[in-house]
Amino acid sequence: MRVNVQLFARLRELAGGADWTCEVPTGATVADVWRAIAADHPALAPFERSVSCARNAEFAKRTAAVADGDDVAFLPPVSGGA
Amino acid sequence: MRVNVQLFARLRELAGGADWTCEVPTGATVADVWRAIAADHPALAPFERSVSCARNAEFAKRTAAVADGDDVAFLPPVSGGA
Amino acid sequence: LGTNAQTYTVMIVSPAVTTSPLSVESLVVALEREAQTRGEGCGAVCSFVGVVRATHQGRSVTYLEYEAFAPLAEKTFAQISREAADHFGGALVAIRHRVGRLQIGEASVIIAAAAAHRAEAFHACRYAIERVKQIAPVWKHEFFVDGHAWVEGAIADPADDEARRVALERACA
Amino acid sequence: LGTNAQTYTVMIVSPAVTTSPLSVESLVVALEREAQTRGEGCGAVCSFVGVVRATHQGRSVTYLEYEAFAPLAEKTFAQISREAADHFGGALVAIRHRVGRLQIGEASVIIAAAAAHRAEAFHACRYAIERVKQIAPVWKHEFFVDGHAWVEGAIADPADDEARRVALERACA
Repeated sequence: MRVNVQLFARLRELAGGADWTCEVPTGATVADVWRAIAADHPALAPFERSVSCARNAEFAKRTAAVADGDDVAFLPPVSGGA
Repeated sequence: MRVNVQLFARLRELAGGADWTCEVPTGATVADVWRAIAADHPALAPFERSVSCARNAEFAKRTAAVADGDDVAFLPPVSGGA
Repeated sequence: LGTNAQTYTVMIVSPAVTTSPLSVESLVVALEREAQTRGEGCGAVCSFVGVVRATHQGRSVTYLEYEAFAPLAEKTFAQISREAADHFGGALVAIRHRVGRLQIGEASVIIAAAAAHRAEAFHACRYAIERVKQIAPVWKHEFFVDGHAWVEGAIADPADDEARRVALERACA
Repeated sequence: LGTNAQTYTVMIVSPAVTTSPLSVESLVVALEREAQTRGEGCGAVCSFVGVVRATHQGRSVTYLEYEAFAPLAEKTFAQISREAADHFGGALVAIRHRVGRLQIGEASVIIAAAAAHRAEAFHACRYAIERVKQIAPVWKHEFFVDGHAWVEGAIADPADDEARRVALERACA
């Protein structure tokens, strides 16, 4: 199945774009989507441990299942509010 | 000598006016001015222990000396700021 | 730090005691501008607005009147600003109090505190409102449907170190 | 208390994430009006303004850009407002964050917290800014004369109870 991937801030810059699509097998999780996008863009790999995740504009755990057509977002550490 | 006395809020209401003058002897203190104005307006007497004092628009102790023509103000407990 | 001179510059933007409606925006903007004239400027502004409530101790308030000893109130606000600067890293504090008749929902007092960092801004602002309640020569007169009453709170004594300690404790806890 | 519905009413006055300059006055007025529709209204409004500083860790900043994941940021601000209401007596909290390019001295974030009493208003406001820094999906991009850098702070996890405990501790101390 195919999911939409959104990258923000430094992740977006490292990948060279905000919006991507990934092919993942049925039953894939948010973590599987991360591995797919990081395989396409190895510069993202250092964020493996610090990335936060969202599914359809809600925060999601890495273990959350994704469905065909979902929007999955990866967020580097945040720095708003100042 | 003669000093000007200013009363505020409930003290002003109890005395029936804001601005008064008092005759006090040379060497008088703020406390002496209070006793003079309270003698003229006995309704002020209950504020004996709770009144704050100012001389020429600066906070003053009761023991502060006053001079001819000074402005002496008596302030009931305050309630600004809310 | 030259805090006194800076506080004065803020003070002259508008009178500290006024019968006109209070604007938190203009006070915050004035403080920010003032802070910019210092080295690196402020990073945080905390402000407080006291609003006239519809009830007091269960009684329904129709409106309020505030009275102030204006020249002494202005000096008292300046002293409170200096105290806040001393305690909280040179924080810049401005205080405005409205007098005259106020309706429910109107602002009676506004305070803005600018500092390099947010903790100092919050603490300086809270400290200032606690001190205003303790020592500012301002009186609240409440009008009810069936009567009126002066509110009498603290005995104002700017030299009372214990009151100052209580204000600091509330600001930082 | 129906806090969620009330927070929502405040939220629709203006977008939570915007490229337009932020106004603390309009947020405070909106909160005060909203509070009036509740029983006795609020007696205290505390607000916070985060201001772009001219230097960061000794380097001179030319300007900043903020980026946000806007739909998630709006939900996150609503969650923070609910948390603050739960902790601080139903306090009403509104949060706005600016995005895009900001100059030195401009406001990047404003928060207003209305409550019956001032302690709750101060605590709710401070709690909210701490939580914004912890979990809001917003990023700061600093531009210097000789380069630029993304600022990376907290790993955003709204379900992290330890982070929430730290925010509460800072709000109340």
